[in-house]
Amino acid sequence: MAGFVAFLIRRVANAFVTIVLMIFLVFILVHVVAPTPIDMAKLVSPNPRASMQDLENIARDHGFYEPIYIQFVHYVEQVLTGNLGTDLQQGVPEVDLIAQYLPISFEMVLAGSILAVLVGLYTGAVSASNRGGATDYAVKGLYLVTWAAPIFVVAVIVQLVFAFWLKLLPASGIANPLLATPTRVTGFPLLDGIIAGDWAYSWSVVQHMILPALTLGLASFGVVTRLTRATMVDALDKDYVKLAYMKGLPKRKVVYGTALRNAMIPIVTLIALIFGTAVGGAVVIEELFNYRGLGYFAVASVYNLNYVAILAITIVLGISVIVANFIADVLYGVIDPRVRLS
Amino acid sequence: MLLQVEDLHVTYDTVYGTLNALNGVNLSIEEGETVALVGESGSGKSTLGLSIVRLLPPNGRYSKGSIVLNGKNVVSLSGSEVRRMRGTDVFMVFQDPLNTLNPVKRVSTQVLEALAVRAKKENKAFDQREGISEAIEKFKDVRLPDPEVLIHRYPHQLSGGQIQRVVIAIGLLLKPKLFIADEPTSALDVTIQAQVLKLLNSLKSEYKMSVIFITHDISVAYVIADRFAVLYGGEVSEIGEVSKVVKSPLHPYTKALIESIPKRSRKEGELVAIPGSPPNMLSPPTGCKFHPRCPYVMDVCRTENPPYTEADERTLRCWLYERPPT
Amino acid sequence: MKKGLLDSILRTKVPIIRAVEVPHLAIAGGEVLALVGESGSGKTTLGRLLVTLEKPTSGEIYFHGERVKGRRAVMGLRRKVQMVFQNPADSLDPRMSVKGIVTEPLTTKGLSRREREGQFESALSLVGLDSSTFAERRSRDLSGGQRQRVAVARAIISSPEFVVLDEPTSALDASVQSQVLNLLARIHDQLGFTYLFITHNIAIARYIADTVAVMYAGQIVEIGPAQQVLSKPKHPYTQALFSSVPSLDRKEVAPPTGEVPSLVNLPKGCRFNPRCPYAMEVCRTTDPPFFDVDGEQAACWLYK
Amino acid sequence: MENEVPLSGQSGWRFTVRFLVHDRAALAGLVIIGLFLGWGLVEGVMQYIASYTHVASWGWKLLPSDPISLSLKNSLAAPTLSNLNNLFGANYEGQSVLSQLLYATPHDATASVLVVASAIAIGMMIGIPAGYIGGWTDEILMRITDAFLAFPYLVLAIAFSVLLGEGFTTVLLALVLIWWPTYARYFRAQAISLKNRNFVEASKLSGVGPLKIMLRHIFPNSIDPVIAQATLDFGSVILLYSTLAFLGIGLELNYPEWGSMSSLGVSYFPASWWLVLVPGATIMVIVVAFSLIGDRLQDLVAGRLTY
Repeated sequence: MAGFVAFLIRRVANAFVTIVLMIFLVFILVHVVAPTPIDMAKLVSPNPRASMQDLENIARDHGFYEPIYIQFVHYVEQVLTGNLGTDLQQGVPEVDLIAQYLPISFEMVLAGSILAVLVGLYTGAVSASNRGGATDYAVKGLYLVTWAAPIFVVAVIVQLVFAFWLKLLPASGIANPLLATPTRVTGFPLLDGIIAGDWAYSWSVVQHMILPALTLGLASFGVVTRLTRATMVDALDKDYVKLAYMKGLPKRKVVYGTALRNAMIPIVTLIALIFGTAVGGAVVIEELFNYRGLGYFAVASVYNLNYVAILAITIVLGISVIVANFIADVLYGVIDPRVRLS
Repeated sequence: MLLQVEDLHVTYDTVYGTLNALNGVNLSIEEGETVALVGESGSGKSTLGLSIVRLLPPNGRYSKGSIVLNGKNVVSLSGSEVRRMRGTDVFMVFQDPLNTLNPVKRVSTQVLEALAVRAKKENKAFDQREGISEAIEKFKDVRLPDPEVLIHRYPHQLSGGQIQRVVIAIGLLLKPKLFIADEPTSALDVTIQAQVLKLLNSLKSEYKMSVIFITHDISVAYVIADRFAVLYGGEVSEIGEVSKVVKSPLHPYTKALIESIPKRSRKEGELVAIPGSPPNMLSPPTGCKFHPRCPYVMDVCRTENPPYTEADERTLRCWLYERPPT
Repeated sequence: MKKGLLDSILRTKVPIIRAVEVPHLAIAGGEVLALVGESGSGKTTLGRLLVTLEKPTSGEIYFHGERVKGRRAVMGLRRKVQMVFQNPADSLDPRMSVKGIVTEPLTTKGLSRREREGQFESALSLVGLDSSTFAERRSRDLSGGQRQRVAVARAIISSPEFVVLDEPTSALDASVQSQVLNLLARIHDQLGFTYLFITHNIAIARYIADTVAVMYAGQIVEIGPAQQVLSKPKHPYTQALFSSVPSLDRKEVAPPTGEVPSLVNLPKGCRFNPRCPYAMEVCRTTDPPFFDVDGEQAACWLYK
Repeated sequence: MENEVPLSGQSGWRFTVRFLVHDRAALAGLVIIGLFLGWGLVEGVMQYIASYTHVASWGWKLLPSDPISLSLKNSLAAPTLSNLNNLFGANYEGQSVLSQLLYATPHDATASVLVVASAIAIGMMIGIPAGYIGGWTDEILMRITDAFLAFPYLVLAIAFSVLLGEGFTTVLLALVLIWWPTYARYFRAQAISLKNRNFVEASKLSGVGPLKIMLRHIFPNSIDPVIAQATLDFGSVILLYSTLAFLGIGLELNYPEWGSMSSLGVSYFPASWWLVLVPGATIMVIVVAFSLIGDRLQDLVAGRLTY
């Protein structure tokens, strides 16, 4: 157990160092783009036509005249205390905007990722246990096509089929705009709806979430399938699988109870990665489904040249990916007794 | 007759082409008898073991012949019949102790899985607590230390010798008629290997099981077996009583194998060595598979594969012992 | 406990694993010393220590009476020692030709192309391979026996004085083993290197060795002339080991009870005492030193 | 043990090619990739001549029509087999979709090859020393790699192109920055598993220094799995590149991109379905082609030679 605690502490330290380094990278990037204090002031000035005097004032206020290492320490300090600057368009702290948009995306991305992982694990296991057979080829064809299709094509087709032809689900938005938004408690629309007991709103949120999440799941399950298949094929060749057969266990139990449990171990790490990619993929999906989450905000910020917002989003998403990786590492230890009990 | 393998051919499809792993193997095993399959890499000894329990890899195929185990032809059994056969008619232990138990499940879970299947086959209710105590008894039979503690551990907390004993215990719980062991001791230390061999020797008389012991080491085979089947190039080259084979090997390959074991110091002369290396089974030699390395090679050996012959109370495939054609 | 936790975070190994503890081991020039033992006994680690692939935690290694210490001495020693590994498939770079592999030890010596070529040909003919046929082949095109011959050729091409052979035949097929053993014996007779031959196979030790050292749980427990150790083992472990080895001479094996101790958790006193049929009070408390018995040495209180 | 038989002359480059050609799917992949890269090269050279000679028509000499000028008569023409120019239809401006697709090919081909190649080069220089030397070198190099790896790729690419300004080069640079850490990890893992192999130890004992060992033994032996992965990544780069173009990032004036063609077609969907689906399907076919080869190569590397 002491070994596992030490392992955890080391991972926490690693994650922290990585976060600081990532902030450092963003800091360097910004300073390469804006080498002088005035350039820096232009990046954070809400008024694109600010006078030289104004810019100098802004630069002084933000400490851009300080030595570079002091600026860096300040920057790290600010990011870690949650100060990500003031939004250029809306004039409110960036943290508040992200706190507004992130839960919306998070809900949808989580649903999509879970879908991707479940479908991926299942199809991967099925094709590995029938390797070389017709099912194997069918699964392979399916995941190759969905994985290789650009996410915008998948989104457009999903919209067309389910929203316009079958008229099953709404094509855009987060919830029916005619419904009143429940009081904000957690920031997650679905959770807030449930807390407020507003079932009509909650149901509408779920309905609006299905198509974007489905698109995300379709676009990313292939990665899980591919890895599951590979690790399963290796696991199925192991002696413990043969021993399970020798006990007289049925094939279903051997494949899902024995081989898949072992194949899951490396896949846990991939799930963190999926989450990272999904956040990126969500940008396009949110744009097309008019789903006003963080990705939508990111694209809007690009069109508005809202530098402060873009940097803030980059840092927040970077940190969340590092945290997701950390969680994956811990899960890895929990699933594998060899790590947990060493 | 418990097991009768007749003219068995097994092939593997590979990108390099078709590999003939077994070419007409005949083998029969009586009840209560131990036969050792002795051979080097590529001889087909493991393939023979796997084909008896219907665990050939996906690219393997039975292309000819039959395996009759306890009255049923293994080659043509349906999926559910195979499941019924495994555990009750036959059980197999594998080589690598590191991979032979599922690393993510406790030993107890893995033993109980087997017991649950057995109870289902016998149409009996399965009780976990009873299962555990039965398993602990069996663990004592295989001389595992502290079975009460050990059964609740994970495999990585056990030594290689302990894992092989656990697997043997699982086998004993299922009470198979035929017990196949594929190099179960070759990854173990010498003293532990000896312990496991001794254990198997006492168990097989106690449980009156038939055993197939697969090994590359003829000395290990000698300790455990009643009869040898020496395999070379996917064929049985010689089958006979162990003491007879060791004292007076007939097939030139068996002879060379026994003579090449070092017995003296090099100051007293060089070792008897077999030239060349085992055949590449993708492009095996024509005729007798051993002819390129054989000191007694004749013309007929190069072109024609010898048939099975009986000589001096054993079966072998060699032209030297074939009566000249009349 | 607290300290242990901190240490493991900082990645220092908490339980110091005493893989080998050898108070004194001397190998005379030109002799073949066989190191016999089971897999956890530390015989491979000892071999790797002697060729500087592993660093000792404490203790000294002398080569020709000079202490090997510091980077220069290590690099100097590396020019005079070589090693042949157990698994021939792993010991040849799959990307390199036989010629590239065998002549690699010469690249640091500043020889001309012609000289290298000549040495390559003679090294290959020493191991019984035709240099023109094999020069351009890769490891994957060779059989196990051929690969091990190539590994031997690489080990001897730079005329080392000391060669460590780590189970050189145990990964080979039975029918190929004796070819390679004959070859190694022949090379020793012709070139007179000093061999440290690591093996778990007593028959092989009997065939090749002048001196035999038996290791158990990281220690040498018995050392002496091969004939004597192998025919009349003194240490109870050696006796137990020999009676565990399956042989065509007898149908029984008589193993000792118990498991090989883990090196993290060694028993107190003599490391063999929990498995020893002759264990006495002193064995459970004090590690025995070497005692002289009939011209050999055994670390056992029975011979005090 | 059973696979220990030597397979004389059945490995190496020639074998790899035969291995791919024998698999019908991989063969189809090879043909598609050959056409894609070949055409990319030819059309790229034509466009280079055009920019060098300032004669714009060089750039579309081999195409059915000028992909950039308007031809309103042809607006939203549906796909037809009778007219090569409108084989895949035309957009609102009347430009032939086929011509635009072919015109945009060099950018995608360049992006995939250049990004993957540079990512491999950087990844190798970071990953091999990290894995082989280990210790603090490894800690430091890997924390840097992790920091890069943490950026969600689309967001980093967006941030990058916004900060550095639009253009093909910026996007390439951003893509390289996103991709190298993955390769650094691959090379590191390879170096770690290779450094304890006996052949590396044998060469250490022969007095070969660490730099030479890394160049002569570690690098050549770690490249196979990396190439298999790279083949898959060619496709991923094209996907990401088109996604950026779809969002309008990194576009050059008057230069159609597969992604931006789709993006412009969204407002005419589903009536003029070809505007979204034809570029989308093109991307898909090429990505699938790379995957078919990559999958097969991974089978080869992993020794899964039979299924």
